[in-house]
Amino acid sequence: MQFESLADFINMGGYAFYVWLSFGVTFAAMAIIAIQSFIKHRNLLRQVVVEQERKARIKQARQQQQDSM
Amino acid sequence: MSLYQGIFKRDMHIAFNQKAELVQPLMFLLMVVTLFPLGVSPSPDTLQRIGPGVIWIAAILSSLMAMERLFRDDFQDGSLEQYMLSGLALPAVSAVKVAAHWLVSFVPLLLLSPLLAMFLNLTVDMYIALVLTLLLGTPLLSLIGAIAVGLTVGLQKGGVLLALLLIPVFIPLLIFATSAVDSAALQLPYHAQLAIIAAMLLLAAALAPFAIAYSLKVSQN
Amino acid sequence: MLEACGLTCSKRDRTLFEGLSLVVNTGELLYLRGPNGAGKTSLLRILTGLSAPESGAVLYNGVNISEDKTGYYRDLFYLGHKSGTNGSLSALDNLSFWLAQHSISVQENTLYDVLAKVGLVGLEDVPVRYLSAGQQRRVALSRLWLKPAKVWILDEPFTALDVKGVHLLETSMKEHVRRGGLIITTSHQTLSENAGEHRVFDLEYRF
Amino acid sequence: MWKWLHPYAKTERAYQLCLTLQPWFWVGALVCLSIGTVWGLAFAPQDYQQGDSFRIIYIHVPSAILSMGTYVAMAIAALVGMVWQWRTAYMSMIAMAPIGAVMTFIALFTGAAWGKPMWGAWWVWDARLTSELILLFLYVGVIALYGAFEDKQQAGKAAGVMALVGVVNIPIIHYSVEWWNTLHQGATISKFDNPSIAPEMLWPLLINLLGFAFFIGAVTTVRLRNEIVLRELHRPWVQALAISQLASKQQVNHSVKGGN
Repeated sequence: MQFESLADFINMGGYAFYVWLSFGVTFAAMAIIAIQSFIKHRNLLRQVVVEQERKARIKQARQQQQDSM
Repeated sequence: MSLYQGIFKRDMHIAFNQKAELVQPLMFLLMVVTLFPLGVSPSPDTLQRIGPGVIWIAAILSSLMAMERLFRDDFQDGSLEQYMLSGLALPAVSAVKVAAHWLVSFVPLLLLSPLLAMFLNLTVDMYIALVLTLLLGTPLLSLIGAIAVGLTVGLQKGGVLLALLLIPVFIPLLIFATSAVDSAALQLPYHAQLAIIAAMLLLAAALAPFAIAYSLKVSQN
Repeated sequence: MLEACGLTCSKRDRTLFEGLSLVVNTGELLYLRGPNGAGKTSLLRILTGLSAPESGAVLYNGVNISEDKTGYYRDLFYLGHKSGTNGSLSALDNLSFWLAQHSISVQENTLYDVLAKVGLVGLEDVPVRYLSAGQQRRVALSRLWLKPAKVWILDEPFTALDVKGVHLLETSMKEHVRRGGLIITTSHQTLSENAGEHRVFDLEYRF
Repeated sequence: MWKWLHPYAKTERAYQLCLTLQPWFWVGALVCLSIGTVWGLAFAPQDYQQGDSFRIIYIHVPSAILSMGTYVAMAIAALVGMVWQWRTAYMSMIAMAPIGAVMTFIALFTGAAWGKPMWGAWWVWDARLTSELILLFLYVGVIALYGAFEDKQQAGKAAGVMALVGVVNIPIIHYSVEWWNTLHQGATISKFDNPSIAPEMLWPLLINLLGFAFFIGAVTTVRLRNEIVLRELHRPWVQALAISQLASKQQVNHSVKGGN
């Protein structure tokens, strides 16, 4: 351990703002892109189901049209 | 061979039928250059210092405007389809079209350059260097630009996108070209910069026609 | 003989057709039918080799067209939605450039004759953009009589044509088929009997 | 016959491959990044010149290296797609682009935050920062071009061409910018190249480099799966997958509610 105390560690030899800002922004950016990818995945799967239901509706409508003819 | 001459002639003919489209980018160039003395400083020393950069930046920006014309009409009226179905080698066709486009849009720029040099108080040495870099550099702009034009020709809003794609790619050319003129201002040799630009031009001349042909094919899909 | 084997094409991530196969023999007119968005144009463009199918192949006389492009293109005439004529050039210039592009040498008199045939007398040297839509279409169609192509692929050739133009095109299609030519065409109006016998191929709209 | 089935088999297989690789990538990223970061922040010795501000190196250098590396990987994927007509290659190329752009952003941001205490300015036209900025422009171009096309297959091919043009340009840009920088260099001292770095300083750097690489791999697998699902929206296997995955999630929700 390079630092004597926790306060020392947080202070980062006077560079606390820059060091913690860098690490904070870095991990925030990484978290955002990761979470965004997962959310997109879930939305896509939902979209697949919605599309399928839409297709079923169209098929049904066509069937009815044919029956009535 | 005469076949490619025919393509060249046709493109020149069409270009001269649409003179406004040739003149407008040049006027744009002139106006951008005019903005700098007004916006930065009219002092001759400052203008001489920023001059090479200003002319090159304005040339790149105006080339982006002129570039759109390259394949747009042929794409929209279906001539490009007929090119592809004619059995001609598409890379050769694209190279000829780029050459014709360079002649009608950049040679006038070279003719305009003495005026720009006067506006920005460039010395004769600087002007010679500027013309040399423009001679070697603008074909490079056309060749690389044509790849991106080929990719964006089918898009409705290709204009800004074209600039986004091309400006980062043109940065090395800007750096070497302006530094050649700067060296000339200091009476230093600038063969190295010219040689690098020439090398980039050769590389582009060898590869770009194939990339242009490929990107046109992608746009047809 | 033009053959399509197992063509699959999807546009905008919708499958237009999948595993589509068809054979068109010489001396045959294939009339491609289908609702808007069914993929008629996409199919025609794949058959010309302009766009690549996602899977499958197109064979001309048993040879894959991507392997022998020049051979296929010598025999092919394609007319798409776009006429392929530059607006600032005259009909004459457009045609003679097109002929040079396709390495066909034709006497200048022939050009005048063909333009007269499609009803463009006196408009030969007017820039094409001053012509009406139907007249522009006629300029594009006049190539049919200039290139001795065996295979005609025509995408909506009747658009903007008047009754006379339709009649002219239909009779020449019949004539071409009679001489052993091969035609694939799409159209929203049904072909009349002037076009002669034809086979109908229906392309369904898929979801 | 087989040739036509080939591409579909491939995307489905690629999807499965992503699924198997993904947990390993996530675990690797988590482990390496925690070890490397804690080691770098708390245990690595102080730089005698720059004090503790140099600890930013542990994220700046890996992200800078990998931002370039990701772009090169994209170009390789584009080339593979072009030569072998591999649709999955284009998809993985475009899956990598956003994470590469994020890496470039991180390199730029940390570079600026490091520059402030060292140079007294947030932004200095230093050779490495300038190259990174141009690299970010290249990423933006590829992503924007991909987004401009409606037909994603065409989009992939077009973006691939641009990625290749960019990758030919990267060395030229890099060289030109360095050269330009030496010409115009004022009083700035390049703080970024440290010719000799002590091993106890280097180890955490390498571990973090590995961690970032794992992270890029992990995000790429997720995004590649997204890309595959998006393109194969109508394939039966995707539909079956969507139903089974959403159903299992709903079941979990139900049981949680039931427990309450």
